[in-house]
Amino acid sequence: MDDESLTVPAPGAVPAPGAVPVGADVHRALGLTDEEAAAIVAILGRPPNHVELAMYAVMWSEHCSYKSSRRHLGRLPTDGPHVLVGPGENAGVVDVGDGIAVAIRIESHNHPSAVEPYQGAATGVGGILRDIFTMGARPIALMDALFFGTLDDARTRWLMEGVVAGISGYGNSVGVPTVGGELTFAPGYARNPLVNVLCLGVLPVERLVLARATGAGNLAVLLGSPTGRDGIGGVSVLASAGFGGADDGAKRPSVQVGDPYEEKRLVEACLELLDRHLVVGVQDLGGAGLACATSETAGRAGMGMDVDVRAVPCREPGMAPYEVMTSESQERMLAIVTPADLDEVHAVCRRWEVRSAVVGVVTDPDPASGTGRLRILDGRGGHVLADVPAASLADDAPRYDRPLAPPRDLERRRADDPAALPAPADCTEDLLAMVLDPSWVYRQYDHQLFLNTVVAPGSDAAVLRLAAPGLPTSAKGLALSTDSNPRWCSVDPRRGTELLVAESALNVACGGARPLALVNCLNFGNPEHPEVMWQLSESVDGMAAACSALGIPVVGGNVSLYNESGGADIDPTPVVAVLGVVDRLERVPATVTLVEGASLVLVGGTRTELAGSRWAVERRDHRGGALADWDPHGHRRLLDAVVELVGRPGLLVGVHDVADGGLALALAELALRSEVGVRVGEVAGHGELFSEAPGRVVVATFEADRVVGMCRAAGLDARVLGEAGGDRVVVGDLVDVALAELRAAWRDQLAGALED
Amino acid sequence: MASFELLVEVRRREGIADPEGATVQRALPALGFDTVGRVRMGRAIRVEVEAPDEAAARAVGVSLANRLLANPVMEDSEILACRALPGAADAAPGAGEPR
Amino acid sequence: MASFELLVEVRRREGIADPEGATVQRALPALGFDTVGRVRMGRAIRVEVEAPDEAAARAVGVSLANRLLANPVMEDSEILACRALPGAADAAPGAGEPR
Amino acid sequence: MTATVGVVVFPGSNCEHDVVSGIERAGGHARLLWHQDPDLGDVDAVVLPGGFAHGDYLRAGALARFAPVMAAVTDFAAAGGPVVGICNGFQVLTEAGLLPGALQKNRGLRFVCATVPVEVSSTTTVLTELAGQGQVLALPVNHFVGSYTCDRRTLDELRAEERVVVRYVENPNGSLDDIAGICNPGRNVVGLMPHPERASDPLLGSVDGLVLLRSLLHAAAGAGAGAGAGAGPLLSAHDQPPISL
Ligand SMILES: Nc1ncnc2c1ncn2[C@@H]1O[C@H](COP(=O)(O)OP(=O)(O)O)[C@@H](O)[C@H]1O
Ligand SMILES: [Mg+2]
Repeated sequence: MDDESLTVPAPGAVPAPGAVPVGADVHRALGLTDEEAAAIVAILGRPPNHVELAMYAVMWSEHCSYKSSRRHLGRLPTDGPHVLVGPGENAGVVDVGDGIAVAIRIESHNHPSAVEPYQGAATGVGGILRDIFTMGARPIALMDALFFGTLDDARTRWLMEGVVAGISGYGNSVGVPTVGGELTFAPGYARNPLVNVLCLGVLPVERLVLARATGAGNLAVLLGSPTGRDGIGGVSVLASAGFGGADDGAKRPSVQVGDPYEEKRLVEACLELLDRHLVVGVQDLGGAGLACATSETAGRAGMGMDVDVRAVPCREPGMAPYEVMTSESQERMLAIVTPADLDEVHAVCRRWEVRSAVVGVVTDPDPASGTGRLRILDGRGGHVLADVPAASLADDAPRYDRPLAPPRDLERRRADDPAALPAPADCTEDLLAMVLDPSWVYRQYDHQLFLNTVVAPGSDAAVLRLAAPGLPTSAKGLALSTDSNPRWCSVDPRRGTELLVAESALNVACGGARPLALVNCLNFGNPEHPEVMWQLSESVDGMAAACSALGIPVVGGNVSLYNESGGADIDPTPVVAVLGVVDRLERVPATVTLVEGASLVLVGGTRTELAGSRWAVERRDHRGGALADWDPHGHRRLLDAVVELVGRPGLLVGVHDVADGGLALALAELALRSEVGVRVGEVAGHGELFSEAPGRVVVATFEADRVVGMCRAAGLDARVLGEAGGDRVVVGDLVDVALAELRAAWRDQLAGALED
Repeated sequence: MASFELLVEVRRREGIADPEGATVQRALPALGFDTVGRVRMGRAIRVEVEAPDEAAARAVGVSLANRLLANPVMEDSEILACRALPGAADAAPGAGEPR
Repeated sequence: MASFELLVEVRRREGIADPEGATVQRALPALGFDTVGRVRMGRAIRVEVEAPDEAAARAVGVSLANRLLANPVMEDSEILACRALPGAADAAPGAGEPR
Repeated sequence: MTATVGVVVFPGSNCEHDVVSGIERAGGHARLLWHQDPDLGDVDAVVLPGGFAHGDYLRAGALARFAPVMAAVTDFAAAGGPVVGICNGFQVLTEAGLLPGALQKNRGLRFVCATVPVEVSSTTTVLTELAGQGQVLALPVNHFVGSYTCDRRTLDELRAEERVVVRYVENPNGSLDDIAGICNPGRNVVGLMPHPERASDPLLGSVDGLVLLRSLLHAAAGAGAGAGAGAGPLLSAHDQPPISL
């Protein structure tokens, strides 16, 4: 980008129509198409100047405007009796009872993490936290879903070390526990890792605030870090452009650096301002910086805003107005404040050592047109540097109906069933290659802070107490799980996403919770490829179908496109997170663990489909076949039954759903986490052993008859598989391995590759 | 008054473990750096000081290093350089200005 | 062959935020350091290199800095000093011994 | 009489509410103190909680030790009042010179969050007087800068005076002599890396921290009764006094 061409127009020369001609191709350098540039001219009734063009460019980027995906997202079910705020705001908010609401959101920071893994991941954490406390919620938990290449690649190891250190460095320091996540390795992510971060916050229902700038004469106060040239153009360049092969360097603009200490003070200051009713609304500054925060707060309220760029505290001298308006400097918030409260607001900020500066004032809509104008002024009462309809930056962004088409070999791939693969004589070797202990990652995360983490990372779902300072007391708990399965989704993005939602809901049920809401992050390749758009559309339909069938509303999401390297798109990677509620969290629920002598009961019907399974894809390099069918009604019964079983005091001593790696891995993980062996009799064959379709749960109990009886009464299959005990994992004549050998393989997958 | 930029090095005392240096050192042979021996990680802190002359600027640097920048239990400090900044007396410093 | 000790400074590029430096800077007036302006935090890395001459030693330092010590996306590096170590060819270095 | 514990909040602290809840579970009262407070008010003991005071920028505890409240904490300790630094609080106490030595980045250069066995090595401190000698407690550790280091002379002194308060059974961070916590010569100032407050509730897996928190309350009640009359606070010769502002 040519910085010189973007200098401020001469004073006084501004928005008079056509006063500042913009070079014909400047918009292209900014990533706007000719049609988009024409749309801006139509909105303004004149050509835009540079400041205006820069603001439209960042706001209309894929990252901010969802221009390729928006028309598909509308198909997701978003309503439910508990939903207080659905998609479209900074975070989804659900009412969990007892006067408490939960805010939740997940977001990607993929491309920044590919360039500077530590800071990319760290600023991802910072950004998602701000989305949560913007709603008035105190962040109480983070989760991370990570996708890397394979660990034999040195760059992957560097990326993984950096990303985990960045999440650890920022999350721990800002003081929010990271209570779970996902970890996936596949060659397609080698140059384009995915870093999705989720944050959950809690608030007394009455503190809920929406980011709206109401009340003409109210002031816009910028809180937090001074503004630097961080990520100028980063929104359009960093977040919306793919990475080529060799010359990543050309696309490396300035890296944003996270400051968790500033963020911590910002959280405390903002929550105190909200508690004391000193703000009308607050909005975080993320992608597109001030341009986004000012236009969105004004636009949502149908108001206008005058912004004085000179009043913005800058980190560097000589920043141009377009830079100030589009900078993505981290750790900043915009608060809308009445003039009467301003002194108090400054005082609270001073106490927390947070900078605060009045940068704008809310204005009435233009009486003639009825639209609020966003005007950028060069000093209070100074020249007008930009004048646009505030809402147009967000609402008038283009929406594309991009062409979509299934892959040409779809039918042939579907017909290629892995059932035809030769059965392994001994499944032990496959099992040994699949076990992986993610504790190398989560040991680096504070997952205990706030004394809420009842079930820590390592089980199906994190289970948290519903408590925080200032919150009404509650006996309830929350359960949370993030899930993804790019293998399933590459075989069949629609069915794969359905199964994913089913799995995530089941994970939460294993934590003893009823699923209540879902958020998602859609990580896909280049939307200009019809096949990628087809994947996205199918995935959305699958999510919509499963969420409707299970009664789980989608309360928020994020889309990350252009995930590709060297011209190859990543496998479709929707990540979902299901939030559930535990009615009474009075004791530690059963987790992924065994007790010597307990019976192992398999709840749910036998399955043998292998399409998309780790066994087929990772172990046999086979990516064809059709995914297992699922029965939403049966799954609902299963969810209810599992919640019931987990909730009965002392009935279960262990529980784990059958997912990744199938029954084999479920049994192995139960054994590994408890250091108690497993003896299982008949399993039909490697198909039953490695099938991953969600719909099965292994429970360990000393009351097998009662468990089986309860399940059958609920219309579910249930049978005793075997028992826990000894120091080997034995499954019929398919698997026989010493626990010690299994443990060494489990530990070594990460530690062996990453420790020196 | 004039402006000076001081460069202060803070390094671990002999005998205090340096896990960061050791980690870099261990990574070297694999990267082909087989002529590199010991590696020690420390901090380089650049500080701008207003002072009548260089001696006074250095004195501020020494006091800052002793009181704050280094922990004498495990670290030593040294002023590596002190240079006068051109016409700095009036130029407001940019970064992180106090409110 | 002779032994040299290189001193490499790695610092954030101009324009890249330095929250640590800015935080220390903001704390200084309260500690009585009211003549101190901008503070920038970087790393000082001391490296021992075997090389035929100083120029060769410096070349190793530059390559090490670019490939390992600094992330060029956000950091610059500079060789601040290079000195010959007395009779070092035989003397085994002390702490942080190579494997 | 239940003792009142003052829990100091620095900007960047994050365990203050957890400590308050742990103290309450142990049967005491707790009150938050602000880093700018010039005095401690009417408290019987002080806890410096975990977190990242001032972001841990420069070094953990390096900026926090200059806070106005630290002058008051120093006076309180000098008068024999019980002072406990947990994790970041331990780091602040060493930087302030109230405890000798320093904390370094962990061996392995990674943050460690885990529950580890820790052995009580001395029961004559304000934090351990109700614990058993050699008692092994399951306590969460949660730090990046937790590897204790000091010079030879200090280590000899710590050992000779039995001032190592708790030791790791499995050393998670490379700490010298497996040191998890130490005390001052007066035995009224204790710093430790493990978090007793995180092991104070059965719902969270371990209640082994309660014996430590109860000891502190016990000592605090005693100190409240005879404040100033107790054993004189002894700053050893090489403990540098903090600079008060
Ligand atoms: N990146 C990560 N960060 C934190 N915890 C993780 C991460 N990856 C995996 N975990 C934890 O490890 C456990 C196993 O993960 P996973 O195999 O994905 O579980 P599941 O298949 O039940 O969803 C979970 O408790 C999860 O939260
Ligand atoms: Mg699971």
